[in-house]
Amino acid sequence: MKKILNHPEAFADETIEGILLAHPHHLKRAPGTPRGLVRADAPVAGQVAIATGGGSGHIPVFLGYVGPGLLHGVSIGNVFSSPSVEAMVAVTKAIHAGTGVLYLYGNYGGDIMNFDMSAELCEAEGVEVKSVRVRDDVVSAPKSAAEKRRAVAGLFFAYKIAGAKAATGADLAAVTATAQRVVENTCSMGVALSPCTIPAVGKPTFTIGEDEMELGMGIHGEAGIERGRLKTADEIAQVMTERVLADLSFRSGDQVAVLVNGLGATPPEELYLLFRKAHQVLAGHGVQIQRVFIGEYATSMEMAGASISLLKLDAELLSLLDAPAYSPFLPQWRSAR
Amino acid sequence: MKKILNHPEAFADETIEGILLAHPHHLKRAPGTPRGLVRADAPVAGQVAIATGGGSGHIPVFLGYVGPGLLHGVSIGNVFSSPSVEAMVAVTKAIHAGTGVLYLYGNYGGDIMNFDMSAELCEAEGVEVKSVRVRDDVVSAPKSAAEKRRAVAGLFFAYKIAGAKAATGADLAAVTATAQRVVENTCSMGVALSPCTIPAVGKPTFTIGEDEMELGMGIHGEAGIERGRLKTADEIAQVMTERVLADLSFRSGDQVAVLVNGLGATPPEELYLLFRKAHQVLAGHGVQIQRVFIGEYATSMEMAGASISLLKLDAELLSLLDAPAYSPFLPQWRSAR
Amino acid sequence: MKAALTRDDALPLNQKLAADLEAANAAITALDAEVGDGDLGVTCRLGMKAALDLLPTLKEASLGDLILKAGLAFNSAGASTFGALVASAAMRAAKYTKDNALAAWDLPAVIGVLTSATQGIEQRGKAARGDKTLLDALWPAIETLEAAHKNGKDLAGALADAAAAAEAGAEATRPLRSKFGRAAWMQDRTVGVKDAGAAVAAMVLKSIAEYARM
Amino acid sequence: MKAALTRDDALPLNQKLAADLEAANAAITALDAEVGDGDLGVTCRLGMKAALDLLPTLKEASLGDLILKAGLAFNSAGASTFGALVASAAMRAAKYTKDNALAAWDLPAVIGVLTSATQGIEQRGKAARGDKTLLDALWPAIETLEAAHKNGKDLAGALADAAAAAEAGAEATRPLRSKFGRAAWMQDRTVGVKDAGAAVAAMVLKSIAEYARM
Ligand SMILES: Nc1ncnc2c1ncn2[C@@H]1O[C@H](COP(=O)(O)OP(=O)(O)O)[C@@H](O)[C@H]1O
Ligand SMILES: Nc1ncnc2c1ncn2[C@@H]1O[C@H](COP(=O)(O)OP(=O)(O)O)[C@@H](O)[C@H]1O
Ligand SMILES: [Mg+2]
Ligand SMILES: [Mg+2]
Ligand SMILES: [Mg+2]
Ligand SMILES: [Mg+2]
Repeated sequence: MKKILNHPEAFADETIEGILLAHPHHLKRAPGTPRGLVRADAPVAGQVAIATGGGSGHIPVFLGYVGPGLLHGVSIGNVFSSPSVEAMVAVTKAIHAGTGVLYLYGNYGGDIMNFDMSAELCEAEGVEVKSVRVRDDVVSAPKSAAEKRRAVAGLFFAYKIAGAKAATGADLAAVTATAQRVVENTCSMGVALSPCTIPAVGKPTFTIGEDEMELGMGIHGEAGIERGRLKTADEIAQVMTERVLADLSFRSGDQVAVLVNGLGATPPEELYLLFRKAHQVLAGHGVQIQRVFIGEYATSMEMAGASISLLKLDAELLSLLDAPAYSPFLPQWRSAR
Repeated sequence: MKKILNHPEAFADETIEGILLAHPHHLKRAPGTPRGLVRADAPVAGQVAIATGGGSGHIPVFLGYVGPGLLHGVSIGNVFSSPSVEAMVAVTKAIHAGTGVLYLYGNYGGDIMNFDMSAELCEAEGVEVKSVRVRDDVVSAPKSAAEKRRAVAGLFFAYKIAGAKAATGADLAAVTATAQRVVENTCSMGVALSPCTIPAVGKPTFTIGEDEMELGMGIHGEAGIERGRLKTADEIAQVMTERVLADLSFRSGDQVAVLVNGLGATPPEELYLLFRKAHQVLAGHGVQIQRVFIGEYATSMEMAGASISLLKLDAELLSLLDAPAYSPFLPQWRSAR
Repeated sequence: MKAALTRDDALPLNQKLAADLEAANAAITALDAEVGDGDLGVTCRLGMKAALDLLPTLKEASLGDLILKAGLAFNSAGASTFGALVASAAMRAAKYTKDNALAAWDLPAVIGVLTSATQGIEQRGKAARGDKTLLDALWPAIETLEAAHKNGKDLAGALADAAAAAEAGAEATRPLRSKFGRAAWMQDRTVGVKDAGAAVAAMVLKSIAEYARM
Repeated sequence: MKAALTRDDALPLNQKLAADLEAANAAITALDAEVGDGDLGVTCRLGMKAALDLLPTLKEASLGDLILKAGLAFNSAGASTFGALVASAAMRAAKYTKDNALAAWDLPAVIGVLTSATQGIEQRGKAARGDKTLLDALWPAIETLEAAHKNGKDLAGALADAAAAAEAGAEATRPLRSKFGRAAWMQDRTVGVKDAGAAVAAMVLKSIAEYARM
């Protein structure tokens, strides 16, 4: 796969430069690191601050979720690699408004280890830190080992809702609990049709036949977990929706928000084909679709593929999901009338 | 390139079905055709109605630009093919509020011929129709033959601003004149790195070597116009920006809106690399960037590539660009503070 | 061997035409992809299918109405540049047929119908002969029909000559530079490439000529 | 042939290590790509470059500080699972060196340092031997160093044995099922594949052993 690049190893830094030139009223650097971005108005007085972080190559994940009504800061690693502890510490200090910091990020080994080191360092300096790890990929581990699951596009729900909760002025315990409730009620399943290339590596992350697909893709360029024959849009959507429904143990009458996410190269048209079938499947189970998000909410550069995520809603989650928020990296949304 | 599909020839219709299931409060069908969508509140009293149309496979172009503060209706063709006259006529009737209709669309032969037929039929029934064709691709014809140029991502500026003008209650002549002013002040240049596949054809629209790129891509899966060696992000952005600047005959102090558009498979990160260099080039010319739009505003399914568009601003165009608008298919934007 | 085409020929003729174009589908797509967008094969498939679906439902229609409605159906399902030109041609062919109250197309009628249709294409698309479009297949075919008629040929013979002339005309588009349609943007890269629309026009004439000989 | 490693060895040893890992870059990437994400080669390249850039600036630093700062620099530039483990290992190696006021690492010191470092990795990553990680290369290496020390081998000889044991340990990860890191998601597909981190750990020990023999 060809790329529009300068020096492969400057990819992350030059991307950040471009972003700061494009959105100077929206983001600024965290003092002391080239790899941390925070809201232009950080620290935001009276709000618990939420930090995330992760590798480059997933926009709008991770930095695209920083903004009013969303998160407060982000540390940025190389493509698909964890950010450094230094960046995490710098971001934590730049956003902390005295009311504690929530680390809300994807359940990936490198990120966990580095965020844990950062939390130890920041707590030693008197910053209260809590951590919530998003782990929505149903295929990546059985429900009995849900704490091993990885994060995919379900990050969107956690970011949107935790950010809205923080914006209400809730305290760290409440923001953490809300984020954790989203994690426990979010489940995703994805499919990858083609790999991507890490610029500094220069070769695709995996190979896959023209008639194959991988169920359960990761957003870090990993291959999926079950390899199979490429199926139709209807078959794929049916498998994904049924598996997610079963995992969240839905009952007829339950209310959900649906996210159909594209990994990068998959066109919006194909996402709508998947939604069309998912809608039929959900209707068949008597599950009520309250909100719909279709587009690119978590990408893997030029990978082709998609995922379907469900969030089981309650009244508070729905109202937080509908709360205003802004980031130039996200699709538009507004609540249904 | 693999696709998530059911029957290739049902692609456009099933996509529309998915869209209507996803956004029932936003869009509805124009009575009498499966291939026309209009705003849920159409016809909008007191507004000149704007219709667009074109082939499938370009979301958010064309149907993604229908919405409050944007357009009123859209007719939808098969992938990369013109909509039918029937669909155009049905849309025209569904949106006409008695104050005339503007056809605002891309300068493509099939679309022109069909929209012209539709205009003749609608005018015979007493609907006043004007047409403005967007033609922003600098590489597709010399400036002396600008009326032969094709439309690429510059459609965004025309749709956004004409839609805002119509929302002010301006009459058909004024909306038409504003749309035409946008067309005359918009110029784009693009590059394609890989082709796409029309579902019903099943083969890529062109072939291109691993070390090659095409300057001046079309958004209909056409090959570009000048083939060259794949250059760096900085080189590509420099060539594109300089060529667009020269065509619009900028002077130092001029104000612009910049759009860096991804064709589909090109990741946002790479778009920000292009913007980074474009910003340097514009600064070098003393041109002032007033607004920035980076993302997918006009796609060609899974093509890899990007374009840079400039709109030369005046006070009215800027305020119309900043006016509120909503469509779930578009990235978020808001005016700078 | 047919001396004239009547409304009873509409369905079998279009069935043969659809089959012949389908057999050439990949070739048509390839030609259009070379300097266009590769959709012409799909257009022909969808357009012909729509016409074939419609024709059996038009039990009472006149010859003029059959061509009109089939042409419009073609463009509804296969809307595109080519579809719009087919529809425009059909509208003019129908008008000629009605204005002259024709119940069948003998050779002189075929000449009149094809001339009107081609003028309709010119008017809609604003191109002229030599601009590397389907007109470069159609005008030589019309001239050949006229000459064959003067030389006393029958309908099938005249159509066979016309098909050959159309094919020669399509071939002769190779050295030309495209001035209309998507191909116009490709400028010098169109030189050496056969125009896709002209190629399809020649195939259509060949198919009709073969039908007339049956 | 070196009897101990001192602060003067830090730069040349890391230069050799960087060169050896760079030579194996494609192989490392390929291993990590098989059941992971293919970034381990980049991590090693960026991490080693940062360490090499830093070391010459640390003119006054103690041996303990050198390993600490090089390890943190590695993870700053090559932040990742592997980077965090390297940093954690370096922190513990530095602590052992400082707690024991070591100015040089002779064979017993190397054993102590490597044991502390490996415990640091265990603590950070929560994995145990047999979980198909770099621990499966490190623990056999430590046991081999201890045995070699008992048998009276010198530093270079002991390290050579340890490197061989690490490589055998890395090879022996093949039949195992991954339980940690990205590979854990791949479950049965990891069976038959060599763990990338263990392979790198074995390379590192081989490089150090060769350096000690020089
Ligand atoms: N303005 C025009 N006038 C006449 N024929 C045209 C014109 N533009 C294109 N054509 C013909 O149409 C053919 C392409 O048809 P089609 O593939 O439907 O076009 P597109 O894909 O550009 O909509 C060309 O090969 C040419 O013969
Ligand atoms: N929890 C863990 N404890 C110890 N070692 C681990 C752990 N997780 C992964 N590893 C080691 O790290 C290697 C992968 O490193 P790296 O490529 O940096 O990981 P990632 O890409 O998943 O962040 C694995 O091959 C394994 O040896
Ligand atoms: Mg990694
Ligand atoms: Mg076309
Ligand atoms: Mg075409
Ligand atoms: Mg890895």
